[in-house]
Amino acid sequence: MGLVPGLIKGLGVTGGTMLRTIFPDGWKKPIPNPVKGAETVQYPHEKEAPPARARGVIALHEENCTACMLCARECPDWCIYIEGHKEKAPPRRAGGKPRKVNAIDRFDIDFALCMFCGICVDVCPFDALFWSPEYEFSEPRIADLLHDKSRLSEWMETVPEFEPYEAGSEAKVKKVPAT
Amino acid sequence: MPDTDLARNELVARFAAHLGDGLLESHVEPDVDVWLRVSRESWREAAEFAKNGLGFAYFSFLSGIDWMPSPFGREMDSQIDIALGNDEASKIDQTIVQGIAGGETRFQAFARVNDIVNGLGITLKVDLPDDDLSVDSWVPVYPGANWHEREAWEMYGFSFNDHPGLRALYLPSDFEGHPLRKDYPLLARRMKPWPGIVDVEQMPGEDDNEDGASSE
Amino acid sequence: MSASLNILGELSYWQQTGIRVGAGLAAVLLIAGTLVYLHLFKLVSFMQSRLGPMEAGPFGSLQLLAEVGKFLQKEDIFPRKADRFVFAAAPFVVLMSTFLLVVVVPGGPDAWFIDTELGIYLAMAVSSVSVIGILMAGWGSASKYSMLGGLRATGQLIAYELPLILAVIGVVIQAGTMNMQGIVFAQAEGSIFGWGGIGNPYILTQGVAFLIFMVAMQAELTQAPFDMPIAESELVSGYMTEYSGMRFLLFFIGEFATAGVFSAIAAVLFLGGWSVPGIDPNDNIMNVLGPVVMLVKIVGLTFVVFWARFTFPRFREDQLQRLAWKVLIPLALANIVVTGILKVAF
Amino acid sequence: MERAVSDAALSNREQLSYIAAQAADARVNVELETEGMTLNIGPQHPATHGTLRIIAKLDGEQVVAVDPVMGYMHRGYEKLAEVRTYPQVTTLINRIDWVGSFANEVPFILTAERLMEVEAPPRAQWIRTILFEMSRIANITLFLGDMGLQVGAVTPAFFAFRDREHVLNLIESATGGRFHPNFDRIGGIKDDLPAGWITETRRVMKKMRKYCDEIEILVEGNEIFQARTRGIGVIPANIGLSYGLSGANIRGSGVDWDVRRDNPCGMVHNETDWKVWTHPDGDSFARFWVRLQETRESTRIIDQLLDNIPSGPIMAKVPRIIKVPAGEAYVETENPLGVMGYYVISKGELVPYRVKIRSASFNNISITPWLLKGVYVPDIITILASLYFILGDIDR
Repeated sequence: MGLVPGLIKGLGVTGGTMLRTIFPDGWKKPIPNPVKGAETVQYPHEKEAPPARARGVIALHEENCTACMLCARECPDWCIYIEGHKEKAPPRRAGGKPRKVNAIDRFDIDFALCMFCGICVDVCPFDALFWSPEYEFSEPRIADLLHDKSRLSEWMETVPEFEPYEAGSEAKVKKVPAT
Repeated sequence: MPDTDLARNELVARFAAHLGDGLLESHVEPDVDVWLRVSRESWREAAEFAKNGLGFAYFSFLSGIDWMPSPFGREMDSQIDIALGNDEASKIDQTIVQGIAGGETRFQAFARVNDIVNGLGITLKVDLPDDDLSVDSWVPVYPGANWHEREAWEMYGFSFNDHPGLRALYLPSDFEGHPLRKDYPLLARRMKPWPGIVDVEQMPGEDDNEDGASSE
Repeated sequence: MSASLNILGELSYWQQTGIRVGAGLAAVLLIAGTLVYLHLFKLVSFMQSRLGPMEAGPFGSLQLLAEVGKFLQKEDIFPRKADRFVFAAAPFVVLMSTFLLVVVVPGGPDAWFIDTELGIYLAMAVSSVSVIGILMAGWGSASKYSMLGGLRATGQLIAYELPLILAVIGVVIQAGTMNMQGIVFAQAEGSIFGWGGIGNPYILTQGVAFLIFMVAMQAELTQAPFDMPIAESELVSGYMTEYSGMRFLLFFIGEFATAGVFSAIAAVLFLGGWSVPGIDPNDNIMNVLGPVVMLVKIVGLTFVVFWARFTFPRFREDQLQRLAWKVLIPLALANIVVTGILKVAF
Repeated sequence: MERAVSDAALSNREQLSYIAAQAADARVNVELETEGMTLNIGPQHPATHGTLRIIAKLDGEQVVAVDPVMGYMHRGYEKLAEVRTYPQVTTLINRIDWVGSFANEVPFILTAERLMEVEAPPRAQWIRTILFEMSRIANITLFLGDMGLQVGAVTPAFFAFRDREHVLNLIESATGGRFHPNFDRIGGIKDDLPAGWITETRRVMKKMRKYCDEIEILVEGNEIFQARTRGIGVIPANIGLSYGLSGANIRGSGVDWDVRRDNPCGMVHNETDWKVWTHPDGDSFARFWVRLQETRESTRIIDQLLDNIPSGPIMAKVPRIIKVPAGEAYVETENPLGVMGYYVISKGELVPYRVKIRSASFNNISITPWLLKGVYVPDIITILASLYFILGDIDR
């Protein structure tokens, strides 16, 4: 009942994959080198770099933040906690009246609750929040997942430059403020 | 695509012819969709006519709507919306305004069936008076409605006459209350204070309270 | 096992049995260990374009040690309503049948455990002991999944016992003896139409019997095309579901040891056992070289077995039974008839 | 019965043998009265994609009645959607069918766009269609590998995960999230494609076609697989329609219906020439076969779309704070699992008033009590695997 061809071809596929894994360079150089042939990335030793836009962790550029609370309000998981105060800032023009400016005392993001949706980064009118593709910030204690203001600013260095766009796109490439 | 508003108007006409005064109201959005509101008695008859008479063989879904605005408001920026029970609760207007194809009661059941051959879909609505939230079950016509009706029974409290087995679908069998009703509180949002409240304290010695970002 | 005859002669009886038992243990566990590492850890991974265990030891070689260690320190859980004695004894019965099987396999002219005239007959009789063990496990675990798995295993093993034995009869007719050494020598000295270059490995003349033997062996091991008893997508893991700790390890070792021993028997029956075409079988060197040749042949055969295991989906048990009764058994009977006629004719 | 027996044509001998046979049957029925067994498959079980529990009453290995129990994954999205603004709801709903999750956002965004009478610019619709088809590939390739696993072959599942990784990396490099892209906005999409994305996509599409060929040989061409799936779980077209089956489940029974072609909305599938695949048999093999052809078809759709992406803006003129005008709308699209639609009722506020989520797997699984009657235990798993549901899609 045509039992043989399908089964044999099936064996051929798995056998072929095995040979391709053991001899990645084909028959020209039959040196068994499975590490190169297999798709496995041996994590602690080799690390696969995530793409530039990967949403790994949120970085805070403190100077831009004016504690307008938009991100805390728009966050679906309610995991951004901000406390600020008003203070006098040096006037822009020499001799002008000192400006009243909001400064933030506390800016915490609780990554235990955060679902990495990116609404806060989109909704921030002053470009204070950026995505960095870092993903290795797991903690033994869940309470440590609450990153405070300083920890979020540390992530700023890991924020990559915005990539140029594909041909035919009219969006302009944004700049990451130098920290 | 045939000129659908013709096709859709013709649909409504045939429904009106078949159901007589069973068809209470209808609304056609040309080239987009058609809604029909039928009386409670002719709910199953409308289904049979749609399936056998007009060739709407595909059962899409069946569910309920609760038209009373939620007494808890949106719980988003809780400075405006007030928890049920204190005096400001009355500020949220509780007037019931039905949607397309009207309606008189707070609860409505609605279902959607498709005619795959020429790509038409109709939404049928029915009013369920508060004192007797029951309607004929669609299971004899569309067996697929079985689970949808169990879900509506569980979430809204509608009961469906001669449904093979109305029992809990998602919720544990000893669950009281009907969660999708608007007056059923969403507990997740009541435990935690809302972090969006703006608490930027004023400058020391400053007493003008006009600044501070408005919460809207 | 590889000591030459005279050393064995001087030892007293209990010392001899000590050596034989030690050699038997080594033969079963070493083969199982190499098979697990080579096939289950490495072959599978390469077939699925991945590396398999690489952390424990160079190229993951000590992974098996780690697994044994893990299983030994795991708690031995007995289901509450389980029949304690039957549940506890089941893995030992399954393993016992494997050890009894290996007794029959010769490793060289003098390197054998026992050399009886019964030979393959004893092996086939003993191989059905594992069915009792599996049924004990299935019934003893007092869980629906295990019982289903156990019943399926019983039906399957009994159904595939028959083609296994009928295939062996073809070989026995051609070799003229049931003694395993006899079969090996027959293949070593035999000749195909007068040309004795590579002897007469019965895979050539008994090709049909070889195929039937391999298919029936796959079913005896409850492996992939026939792994209904351990259908992990339905019965979680069939009769082994409730086992944990050391008992599960015994089942796991049993599974691979049986695979090794069955392919050893297949090597003896069809690939000329420990004999190598070039060397004279009675030469003393074969006592050392024999086991190595056997190991190579075993690994070769199990490669095919595991290759099929990791490629094919599984039969439903009624299709499985139909294949056994309607296809394999008539084929095996036909093979016996043909061999008989040819044997008489030549 | 008596009248037929006394018919003159029956000779005396036939009458006697007939009566004897009846007596024998009666005796046998009495002896064989075995007490049935209730088997619990799930909620924690390898064959259910997530936590679906099936209570099967068995008579030996044959199923007498089946009663699926759900709700272990019920998150109550319809209630949550009533207190979330529109951008927040999109982050919520791409967790319904978490395997092809960009495809969940699209129908909701299209419903909101229809209510707001906003049209996404062509480039945005193009990219939205490409990502929609890519999430279909990511979803169905997992099924192709997993169907082999359910039927017993271990290797296809690993091929599936190996090749699916490239598609997920592509989705991540464009949207930022592998599983939850959250990339669709009302009136367009969040960002444009990074440079080099198109050439990389073409390479990956070639690799996916090679994967489909491998699966075709390894699983579909395999006689054991065919023996296990042909003629198993046959769904006639009319019963499938009345249960509301959709996607490859209904196309497997010969119904030529695909929402992408029949009533397209907001996406540009019809700019490319592609074919809707159907199979007459309606058994598990047919559903598997249809999904395999659909995956190849999706790679071809993406190749054609990549050739002529128009340049231009990716976002229409939409106010920052979105207040959808009052009204009701229902848009459905051809998601990887079947037809998914959102019936959104809005009263002109920031938050939708009521969102009815019509998910495909809910209807696809509601046919199992009818379909699994009198089936063997291993066939329960084959049929469930061929219906291909994702638990989040059932429980919402």
